[in-house]
Amino acid sequence: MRKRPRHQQKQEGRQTRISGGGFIDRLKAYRDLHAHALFSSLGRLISSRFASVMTIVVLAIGISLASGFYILVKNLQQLAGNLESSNQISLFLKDDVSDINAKKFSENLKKNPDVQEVKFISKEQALKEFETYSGFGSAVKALEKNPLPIVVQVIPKNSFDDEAVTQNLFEHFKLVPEVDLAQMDMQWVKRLQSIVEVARRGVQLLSGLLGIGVLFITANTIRLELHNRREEVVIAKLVGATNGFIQRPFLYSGFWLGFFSGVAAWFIVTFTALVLKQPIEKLSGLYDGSFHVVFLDFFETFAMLSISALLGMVGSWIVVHFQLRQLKPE
Amino acid sequence: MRKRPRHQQKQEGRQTRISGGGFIDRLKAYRDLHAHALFSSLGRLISSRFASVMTIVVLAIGISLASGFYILVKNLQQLAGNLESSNQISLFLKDDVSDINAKKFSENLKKNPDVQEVKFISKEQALKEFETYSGFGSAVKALEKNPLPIVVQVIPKNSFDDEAVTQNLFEHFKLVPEVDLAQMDMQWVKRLQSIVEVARRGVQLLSGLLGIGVLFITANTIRLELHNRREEVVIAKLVGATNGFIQRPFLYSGFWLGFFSGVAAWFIVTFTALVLKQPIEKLSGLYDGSFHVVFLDFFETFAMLSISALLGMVGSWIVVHFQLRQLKPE
Amino acid sequence: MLQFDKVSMRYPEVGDVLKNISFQLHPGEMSFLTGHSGAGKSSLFKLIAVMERCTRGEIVFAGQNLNKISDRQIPYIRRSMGLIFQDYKLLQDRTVFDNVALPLVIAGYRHGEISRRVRAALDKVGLLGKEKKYPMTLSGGEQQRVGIARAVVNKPPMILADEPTGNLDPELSKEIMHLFEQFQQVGVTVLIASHDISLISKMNYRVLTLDHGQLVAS
Amino acid sequence: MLQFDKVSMRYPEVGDVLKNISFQLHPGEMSFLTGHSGAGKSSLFKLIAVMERCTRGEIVFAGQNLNKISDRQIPYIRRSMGLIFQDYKLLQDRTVFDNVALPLVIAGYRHGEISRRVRAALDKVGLLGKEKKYPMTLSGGEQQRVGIARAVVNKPPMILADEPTGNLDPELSKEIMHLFEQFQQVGVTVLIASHDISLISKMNYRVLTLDHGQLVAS
Ligand SMILES: Nc1ncnc2c1ncn2[C@@H]1O[C@H](COP(=O)(O)OP(=O)(O)OP(=O)(O)O)[C@@H](O)[C@H]1O
Ligand SMILES: Nc1ncnc2c1ncn2[C@@H]1O[C@H](COP(=O)(O)OP(=O)(O)OP(=O)(O)O)[C@@H](O)[C@H]1O
Ligand SMILES: [Mg+2]
Ligand SMILES: [Mg+2]
Repeated sequence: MRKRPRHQQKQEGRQTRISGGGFIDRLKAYRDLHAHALFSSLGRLISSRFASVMTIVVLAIGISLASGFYILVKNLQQLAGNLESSNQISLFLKDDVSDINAKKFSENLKKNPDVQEVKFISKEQALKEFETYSGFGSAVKALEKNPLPIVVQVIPKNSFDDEAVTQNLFEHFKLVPEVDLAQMDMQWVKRLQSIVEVARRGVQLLSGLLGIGVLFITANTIRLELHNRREEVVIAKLVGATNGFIQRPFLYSGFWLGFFSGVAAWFIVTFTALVLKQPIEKLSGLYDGSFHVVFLDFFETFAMLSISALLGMVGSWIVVHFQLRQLKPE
Repeated sequence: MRKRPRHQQKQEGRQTRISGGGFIDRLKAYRDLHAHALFSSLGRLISSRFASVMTIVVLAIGISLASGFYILVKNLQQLAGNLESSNQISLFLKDDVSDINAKKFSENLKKNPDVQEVKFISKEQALKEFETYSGFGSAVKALEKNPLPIVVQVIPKNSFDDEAVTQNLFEHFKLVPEVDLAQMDMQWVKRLQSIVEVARRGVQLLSGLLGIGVLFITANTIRLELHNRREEVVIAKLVGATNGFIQRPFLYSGFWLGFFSGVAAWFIVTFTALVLKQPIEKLSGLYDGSFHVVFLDFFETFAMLSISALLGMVGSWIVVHFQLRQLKPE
Repeated sequence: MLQFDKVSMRYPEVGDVLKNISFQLHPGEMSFLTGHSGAGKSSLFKLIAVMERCTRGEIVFAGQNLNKISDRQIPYIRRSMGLIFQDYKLLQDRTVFDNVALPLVIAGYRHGEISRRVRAALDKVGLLGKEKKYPMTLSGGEQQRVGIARAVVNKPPMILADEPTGNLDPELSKEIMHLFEQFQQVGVTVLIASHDISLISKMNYRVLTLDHGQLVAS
Repeated sequence: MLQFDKVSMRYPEVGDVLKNISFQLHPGEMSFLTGHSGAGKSSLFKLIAVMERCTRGEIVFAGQNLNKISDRQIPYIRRSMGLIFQDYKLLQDRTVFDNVALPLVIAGYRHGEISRRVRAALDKVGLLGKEKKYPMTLSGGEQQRVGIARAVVNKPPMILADEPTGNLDPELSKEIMHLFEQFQQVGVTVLIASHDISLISKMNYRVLTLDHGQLVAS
C-alpha cells in the first residue's frame, strides 16, 4: 500500500524532467549542458583572472615540486646504474703468469655467461692508474721496480639477483689456478645500497607529502570557491537543480585548474632543470662524464598533465560531494 | 579660498571620531578593539575548524619544505666542513730522513701559524693505510720491501681566504730540504666546490620557489577569505568603519594562520628528520662516522615560527591592502 | 492541488511557529496569506517548497505526500512550483537574462526556447530591455520583478509568492497582482503572502490569516 | 542639514538617473520621498551616503561639501548618518546583538555602554529577546527591524530610511513611523523613502516626489 504512491511520485518527477521533445532532443540538451559547463567554467576562470592565476601558481608549485622529485629519482637511478659497475671483482694474477697467458685467461673469461665485461690491466697500466688515483702518485715514481701484479677486472652480468651472481663468480675465481687473489669491491656495493636506501626513503616521504599537498590545495581552493558561490548553489537548488547539475561546473573548474597548473608546473620544472643542468654535468665531468641530466619525456609530460587535471577533478569532487549535502537552502 | 572649507571638514571629521570620554578612555577603547580583533579572529578560525585545518595544512607543507631545505643545507655545510680536511697538503719526505728527524720536523710544523693540524704517517702506517684504501691491498702484501716514504699531512688553518693560504703553504713546503715532494689534494677541492655549487644553486632556486609559494598560499587564502567576507566588509564600510578597522581582523587571521602553520611545519620537519636520521647515520658510519644529522635548534625554531607568522601577516596585508581599495559599497 | 492536514512545525530554538494548520487549495484557485510580521507565512512557504519538513501532520502536493519524498526527488517537486522569495534570492554575478533563464537551463530546455520564454516573462513584469543588466544595478522594485519573472518563466502549475509587492509602488503592485490573476485564469494555483491589506481587500479572493502560527480566518 | 543644489547623477550604462535635483532639509525636519519603482530614490540616498558621487551639482551635508571630501573622511561622515537599506544589509554570520552593536564597536564605545544602547534600540523596534538569534532565523519583517535598530543605535543627527516598512504589517509600520517621529522630535533630521502612500498621506509631513529622476513635487 505504501509503495504505490512512491512509484507514482517518481514517474511524475521524471515527467517534469522531460521538457518536450523526444529522446534525441533530451540527449542534445544534455550534451549542451555539459559543453556549457565546460566552457562557462573556463570563462569564469578567465574573467576572474587574478584569482585564477594565484590559485594556479599555488598548485603549480606543488605539482612542480612533486615532478621535480620524480626527475630527481630518475636521475638518481641513472646514477645508480652507473655506479653498479663498481659491483666488480678484481683478480690479482700470480706473479709467474706471463702477459700472454694473462691475456688468454681474460679472453676466456669473456665466454662465461655470467660475465658482462672483462678489463685487462697490465702491470704498467696498474702502476699508472695507481699513480693517478691513489694520492701517493709521486711516491710510486720513487720505486725501483714495479711491484704490482697484473689485474683483471670482471663485471658480472646484470641480473635480477645481482648479489648472488657476484658471490658465485667470486667463489669460482678463488679456485682458478692463475689467480693469486680475488677481491670483491663489497664496500662500494654497501655504500650504494645505503645511498639508494636514504634517497628512496626521503623521496617517498617527500612525494607523499607533496601529493597530499596538491590534493589539499586543490580541494581547499574548490572548497573556498564553493563557499563563495554557496548563494548560487542554494538558489539553484531552490529552483529545482539536481546535485549533478550543481556539481558539474565545479568539476570542470577543478579540471581546468589542475590542467593549467600542470602546464605551469612543466615550465617551472623545465626551467629549473635547465638552470641546474650545467653545474651538475660539470660536476659529473670531474668523475667520468657518463652522467647526463634527464628531463621529462613526452609520455611523462602527458602523464603529468593528466594527473594534474585528474587531481583537480578529484579534489573538487571530494569537496563538492561532501559539502553539497550540507548546503541545504536553510 | 578653496583650502578653507576642506580644513573645516577635517576638523569635523575628527570630532565625530571622538565618541565621549577623555584621552585615556579612547586609549582603552583602542586597546579593547585590538584585543577583540586578536581573539575574535582566533575564535573565527576555531569555529570554522575544517577550513582552518585545511589552510594550515597547506601552509605547513610549504613551510616545512622550506625549512626542510634549510636543514638540508645546514647538514650539507656540516658535511662540507668534514670534507674540508681534504683540502690538505701531503709532504712526502726524502728517503734519507730518519724517523726521529721526521717526527721533529712535523712537530716544528705545528708552530707555523697558518697550520691547523699535522698528521705524521710512518712508513708502516702508510703501507697499512694503502692496503686498506687503495683496492690493491692484497697485492701490497706481496711486496718484499716497503717502498713508501714517510708522509706528513698538513691541514692549513681555516681562514677567509682558504685557497690563498693553502697555496702559500704549498709554495713554502716545496723549498723545505726534508721534503721530497709536496702535493695538494686539489681534485678533492674541485669536486667539493662543484658539489657545493650545485647544492647552492638548487637550494636557492627551490627556496625561492617555496618562499614565493608560502606567500602566495597565504595571500590566496586571505584573498578568498576576504572575498567570502566582502559582504561584511561592505556593510562595515557603510556604517562608518575605517579601512584600519576592517583590516585588523584579517591581519590577525593571517598571523594565527602563519603561526599555527609554523607549529605544524615544525612537527612535520622533526618527524621527517627522525625518520631519515637512522639511514643517513648508518650511511655516514660507512665512511668515518663523524657525520651526525642536525635539526633545528631553539633559536631556529623560534625564527621559523616568527617568520611563518610574519609571512602570514604580510600575505594578508598585501591582499587586504590592495583589495580593500577596490571594495566600494557599490 | 495542495492540502495541509493538521500541520505543525517547530524550530528547535524557538518552539512551534506553525500550529495545527489545515486548509486546502484547489487547482486553479488563487488565495492570499496574511498575518503580522513573524506570524509564520514564510515558514509555511518553506514547508511547501520542502526547504523544511513539518514536525506533525501531512502536506500533500499534486498527489504526493511531501513528508515521504526523498532528497533526490525534491528538485523535481520544486520544478513544478514557481517560488517568489521575500528577499528575491537573485544571483548577483549573473545578468537578468541568466537569472530568469536558470529554471529553464536546469530543466534542460534548448537555447532558442529559453530565449523566447525569458523575453516573454520579462515583458510581463515590465523589464524588457534590462536583460543584460546585473541585479546590483537594478532598483529594489526591479529586482523583485526579476524574481517574479523567474518564478513564472517555466509556467509551473503552482505559484508561491512571498511578499511579491513589498518594494513596488501601488500602480505596479496592481499590475503584478493582475499578472497573477491571468495565471490563475489559465489554471495555475496561486498563493500570495502579503501585508498590503488595502490591495488584498480590493481583490475578491480567499484570504488565509495567520496569527502566531495559527490559522485564525480562512 | 542637507542641501541638494542642481544635482545630477549618471550611471555610465544607463544615463542620468537623477536630473537637476534641488531641495533642502532643515535640521530636525522629517520628510518622505516617493516615486515609482526605478524613479531614483535609492540612488539619491546613495549620493548622501557617498556610496556614489554626483556628476553635476553640489551636495552639502552638515556644512561639508560631499563632492570635496576625501576617501579617508567618508567613514566619519557615515557615522553621523543612520542608514536603513532596502535590502537590510545585515551580517548573516553575526547575531542580532552584534549586528546592532556594529556602529558602536566601530566608533570605539566601551563594552557596558554598547550593551546598554543595543538593548534600548532593540526594545524600540520590538525585538528585545531576539539578541542571540542570527538574521537567517528571523522573519523578513524582523530582519528589517534589526536594520532599523542598527541605524538608530548611535543616535545620529540624521536618519535615512529606504523603504523601512516594505515587509511590515500595517500595525507595525505605524509603530515604526511613530518611532521616526520621536527621533524627529528630539532634533534628528529624517528622510524616508516609501511606497506606502496611504500611510504617508495620513501623516502630515513634507513629501518629495521623484519621477524618472526628476523632482516633480515637494
Ligand atoms: N530558520 C529559523 N530558525 C529559527 N527560527 C526561525 C527560523 N525562521 C523563522 N524563524 C522564526 O519563526 C517565526 C516566523 O517566521 P516567518 O518568517 O515565517 O514569519 P513571516 O510571517 O514570514 O513574517 P514577515 O512578514 O515578517 O516576513 C519568526 O518569529 C522567526 O523568528
Ligand atoms: N549601480 C547601478 N548601475 C547602473 N544603473 C543603476 C544602478 N543602480 C540603479 N540603477 C538604475 O537607476 C534607476 C534608479 O534606481 P533606484 O534604485 O534609485 O530606484 P528606486 O527609486 O530606489 O526604485 P525602487 O522603489 O524600485 O527601489 C533604475 O532604473 C536602475 O536600474
Ligand atoms: Mg516572511
Ligand atoms: Mg530603491
